[in-house]
Amino acid sequence: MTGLLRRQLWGIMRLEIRRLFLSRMSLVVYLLAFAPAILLIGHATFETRYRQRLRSIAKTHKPLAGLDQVYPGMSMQQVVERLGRPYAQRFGRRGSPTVFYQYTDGTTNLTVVFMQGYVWRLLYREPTSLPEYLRLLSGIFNLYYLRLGIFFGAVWVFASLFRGQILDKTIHYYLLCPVRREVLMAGKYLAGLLSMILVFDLGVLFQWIGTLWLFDKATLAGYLDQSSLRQLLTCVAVTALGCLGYGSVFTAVGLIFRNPIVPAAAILAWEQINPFLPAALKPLGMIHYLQSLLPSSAKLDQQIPPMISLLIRPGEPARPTVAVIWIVTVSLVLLAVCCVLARRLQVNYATD
Amino acid sequence: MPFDSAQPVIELSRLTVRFGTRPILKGLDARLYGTSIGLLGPNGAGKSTLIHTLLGMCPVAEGTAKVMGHDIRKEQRRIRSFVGYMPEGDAYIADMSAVAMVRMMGELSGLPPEAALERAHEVLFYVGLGEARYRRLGTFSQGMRQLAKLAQAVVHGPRLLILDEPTNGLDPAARTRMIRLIQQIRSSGKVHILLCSHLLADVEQICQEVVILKDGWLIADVDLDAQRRCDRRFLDVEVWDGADQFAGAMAGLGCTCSSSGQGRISMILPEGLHLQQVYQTIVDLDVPIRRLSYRTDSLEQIFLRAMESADGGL
Amino acid sequence: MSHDLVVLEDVCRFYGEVLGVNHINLSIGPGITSLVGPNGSGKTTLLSLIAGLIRPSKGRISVLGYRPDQPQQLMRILGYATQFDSFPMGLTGLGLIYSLLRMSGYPHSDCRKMANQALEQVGLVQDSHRRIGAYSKGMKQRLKLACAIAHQPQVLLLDEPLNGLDPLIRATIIQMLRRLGREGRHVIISSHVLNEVEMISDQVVLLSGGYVAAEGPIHTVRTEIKDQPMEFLIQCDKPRLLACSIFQHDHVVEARLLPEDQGLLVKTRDANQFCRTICRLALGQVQIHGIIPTDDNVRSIYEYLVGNQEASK
Amino acid sequence: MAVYKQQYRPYEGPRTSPIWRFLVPLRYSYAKILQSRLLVLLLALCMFYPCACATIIYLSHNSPALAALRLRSGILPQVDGRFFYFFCTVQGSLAFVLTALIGPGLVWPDLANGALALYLSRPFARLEYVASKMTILVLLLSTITWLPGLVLFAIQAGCVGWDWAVDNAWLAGAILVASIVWIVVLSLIGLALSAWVRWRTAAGVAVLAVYFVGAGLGRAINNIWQTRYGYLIDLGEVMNTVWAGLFRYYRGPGLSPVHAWLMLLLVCLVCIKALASKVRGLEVVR
Repeated sequence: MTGLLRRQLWGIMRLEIRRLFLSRMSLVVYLLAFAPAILLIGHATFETRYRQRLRSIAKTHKPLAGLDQVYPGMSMQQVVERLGRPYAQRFGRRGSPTVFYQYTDGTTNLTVVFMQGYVWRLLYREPTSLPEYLRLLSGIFNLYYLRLGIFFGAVWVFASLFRGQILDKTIHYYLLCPVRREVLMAGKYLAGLLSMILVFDLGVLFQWIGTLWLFDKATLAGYLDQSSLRQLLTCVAVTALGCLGYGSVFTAVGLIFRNPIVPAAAILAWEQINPFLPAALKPLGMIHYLQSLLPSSAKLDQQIPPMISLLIRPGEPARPTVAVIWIVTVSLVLLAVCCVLARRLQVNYATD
Repeated sequence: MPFDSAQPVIELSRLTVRFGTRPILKGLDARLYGTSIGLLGPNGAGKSTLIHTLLGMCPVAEGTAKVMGHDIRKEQRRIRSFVGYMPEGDAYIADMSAVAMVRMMGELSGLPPEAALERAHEVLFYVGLGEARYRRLGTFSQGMRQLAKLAQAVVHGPRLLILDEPTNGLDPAARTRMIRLIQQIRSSGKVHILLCSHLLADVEQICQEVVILKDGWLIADVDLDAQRRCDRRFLDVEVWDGADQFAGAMAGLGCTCSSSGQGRISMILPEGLHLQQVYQTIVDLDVPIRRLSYRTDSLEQIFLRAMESADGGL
Repeated sequence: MSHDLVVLEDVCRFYGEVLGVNHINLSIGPGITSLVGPNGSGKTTLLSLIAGLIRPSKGRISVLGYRPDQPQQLMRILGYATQFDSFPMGLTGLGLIYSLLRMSGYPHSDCRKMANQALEQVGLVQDSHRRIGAYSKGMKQRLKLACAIAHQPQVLLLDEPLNGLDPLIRATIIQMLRRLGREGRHVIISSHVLNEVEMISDQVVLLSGGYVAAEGPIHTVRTEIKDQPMEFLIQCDKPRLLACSIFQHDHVVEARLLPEDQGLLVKTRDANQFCRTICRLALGQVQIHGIIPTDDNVRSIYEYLVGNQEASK
Repeated sequence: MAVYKQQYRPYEGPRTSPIWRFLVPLRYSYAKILQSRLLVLLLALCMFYPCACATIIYLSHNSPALAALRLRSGILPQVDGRFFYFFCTVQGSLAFVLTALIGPGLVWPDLANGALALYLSRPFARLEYVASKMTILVLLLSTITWLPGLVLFAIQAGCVGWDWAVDNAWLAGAILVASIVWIVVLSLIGLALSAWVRWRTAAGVAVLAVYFVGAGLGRAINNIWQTRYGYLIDLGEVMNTVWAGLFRYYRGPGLSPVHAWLMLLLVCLVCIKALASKVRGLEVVR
């Protein structure tokens, strides 16, 4: 019997995983998961080439003094005396009396903006440092990935597990198999979970790879020594937990509601206003616990505007064990509800 | 007949249509004159493609076709203005009333708005949707939608009516009604009908001439009345019970009998055996029969014969 | 509960206020059974109830002793080809059946074999590696059939199985269904095309407005309708003479000459007796070459039992 | 007494000219669209800003009224390129909302129920079909964009005098061109999404998503890469650049107008391609 059960589970999962990975619908999920990674990787390639370019320019057009030796108000002549000829110069849009001079020392790029012959602005472009990048990564994870990416991915994948097939009028193929409805439920959920975790964790990994790629081994070694690898692992784990939790929520939503978009929007709104809720209501939701699991973001606070830091920081973080237990328990309870719903599911497309 | 019988309704000359590189119609040649033409063929033989091509929805690769003397490559618009088309699948505008949709379709075919309104009411009454004509089409049942489709196909008074599977999905009462309507339209003598259907029984009731397609080739062009033969050697008998006993007795007289269940027996009478002897056997054995008739060729047999000979010929 | 019957006991099903089926009592044995009735008479509801895709509001259903709410057992012996032309996205014909069999728990090699067998039976082997999206309507129809018969079920429910099939394939499918019926399987078909129903089915169930209007073998059903005398078309060389002699018999209630020597239409209250009489008369001086019952078919039964309501609608 | 049997009759009356036939579906669509109360309300709301503008123009040339309201004349904005630029921005956004509301219901129902076969089997070409559907949006959006814009221009001309009107004739042209470009882009996007997204609400959301996701993503690209090309996928920014160019109003660094125009052209082409592949008399079988 257990052999049969295993075969059935696998049978459901292989069909579902294929459906989730290969259909046109899954493009949305890929986009949600990989958009930040693509942007970061694209940026990394751009940035490496830019730095190479700066380095090669600096060899031929080395400025005579440090780039911090010019000040607003200097005349064009003074600037040229101090730094030498710029490696590039550009004029403002037709009619406007601005001129741009570019200097570089190999790492930093300086654009001097002259207004009617006098320095008006100095635009420094310095290479971003590793900690800054990590801040960016953690911001992306917190603001985009957790709140929008995984959320919408889960809506898309899990709500469509049943509802999508009911709308497609294809659920009866599954129900006409000699499979317990509970097994069917479990198979579908596991398939959704596996593919979600795979896609989104890959997304996280790619984001990190795209970022770390910019730095040489020495910098990275220092970074890995700081055991910040834990941050990555936490992100991976939190992604998985998020998929698990939102997955069960939206499986249930897909079974209950004819149009899952409306409850999904309601849940989204609820999760978004979580930081502003009174303390008693905060624990009712996923995002509170997921954020509690993230490494403390105290380091980030100085540079982030207060509104956003409010969004990122859970008011009173729950203990990690509590958070994990809560998420898993809620998921299990919801899955049990789903099983009951699946048992009672009737195929009656005409009146749906 | 008010038609110029010298001019074919549809004339195909080396008509070839391809989807991508896949040929769907492979050089059809035919001149069809009948008032009601049936278009038959297995799935994927190119029936629908032929219809779409005649309406100018598929690009022609080679050759050409003429509908009522108008070239489909040059006078598409002209052809479409005197053709009424009833598509195969669902075709309706859910949030319009029947009369509004039929009227709009009439206007699109070039009727002035007032005339279109008159015609819309008229044809809706005619197809039997009079009571329902102010209802939204979205609330119609399948059968009513079929009728609405027919109504929009005739609203502009077409000279050629193309019907693609008109009885599909209809329940028996609606099917009978639809066939009666098409027969009526045909017998008005003002419209040619091109009917495409899988239900040979329906084609048989409506059409005089049948064209059979297979794999993009035209394999037969049959005048139904001429082809219907009645072979006096084949006899169908149905009995209440005792089929085996009866068949045994007839075999004794030299008949080849085959039973197809439920008391149905098909017999081939040998030369010289008189029908009287069959009756004699029935009376002698006291077999309770309920049917006795010569077998006439149904369209199905004509169709199957055509398919077989095409296989042999290729 | 009987173990070779599909039994429905006082089954009702409502969708909100809409009637699906009402007080259905049926027991269906092996062989081919056809469900006939107008649209909305509850054919699909009945099939879905038997398959357990929907639950009855009231009443009990047993399929060869299994309950419809135990899919893990029932679906091993039941196959259902629904009326919906939809398929899971992105699969090939073979892939679909294979996947469904895998889902049922058969091992890989069995699945391949069974799927191929099923496809062969419906004549889809050539196209089994094409995507279902590219299938024509008839091919989809056949694929549904293949899905339903792949695990060789004892009970086969088919909702409009011949819809959209061309005559050639129609013939092969009918042959296959007949074979399944002869093998002693329960084949339950819903259909709109009455002359096909007549050709293939051992018995009919006539539904109207959610109720069973008639059930049983066609000819038995016809004789049960006592208030409509049966009508025969007699083709002979001397119709007038035959008409005179036929009126001697009590059971003949009406005889009408058709124009152009097409024959004689006779209405009788006792068909059996009438046929005997005709056969005897055929031995006499009238040459009779056709005794054709004109209303001993599903169409007539349908019209007598359902048609009146249709007309009033 | 005579008996008239009801039977099929052919039509032998006159036929209408084919040129204006694409306006036929328009009539039926308007009858339907204007039944929606929400829409009528929204249309009324869209007139709020033009009315306010008209009041401002009127007041700025009517010193007694200004004095009565105790306003200084300098407080009211100048009627120039900038004024109309903002007018276009406001009305353009409203036009966008209207498109999101109406657009999805245009093509999709016909596709869903196979009605295209009915349209296209008549002497009615695909182009005419698209034209008729587009005209619905174009007319509706015109009433809230360039029509009130030109009315404002006329009011201003009336208040100031003929010379101003002659000197600033380019403004009237700019209003017209700016509005029409935006309307064409919007209606194409609306129709294309309506043809591709199978569900009405989803199509509405998709129209909004094109705008907002584009904007968000564009900003993200700009931030990460420190460039301005991210704005290219931000439809609002692209359009604002085009408008700013037309109204000769400098908005600070951003896209170059040439790029913006090219982007708009690209969007239109993509939409036309999408429409062409969906608006067909028959389903394409692979």
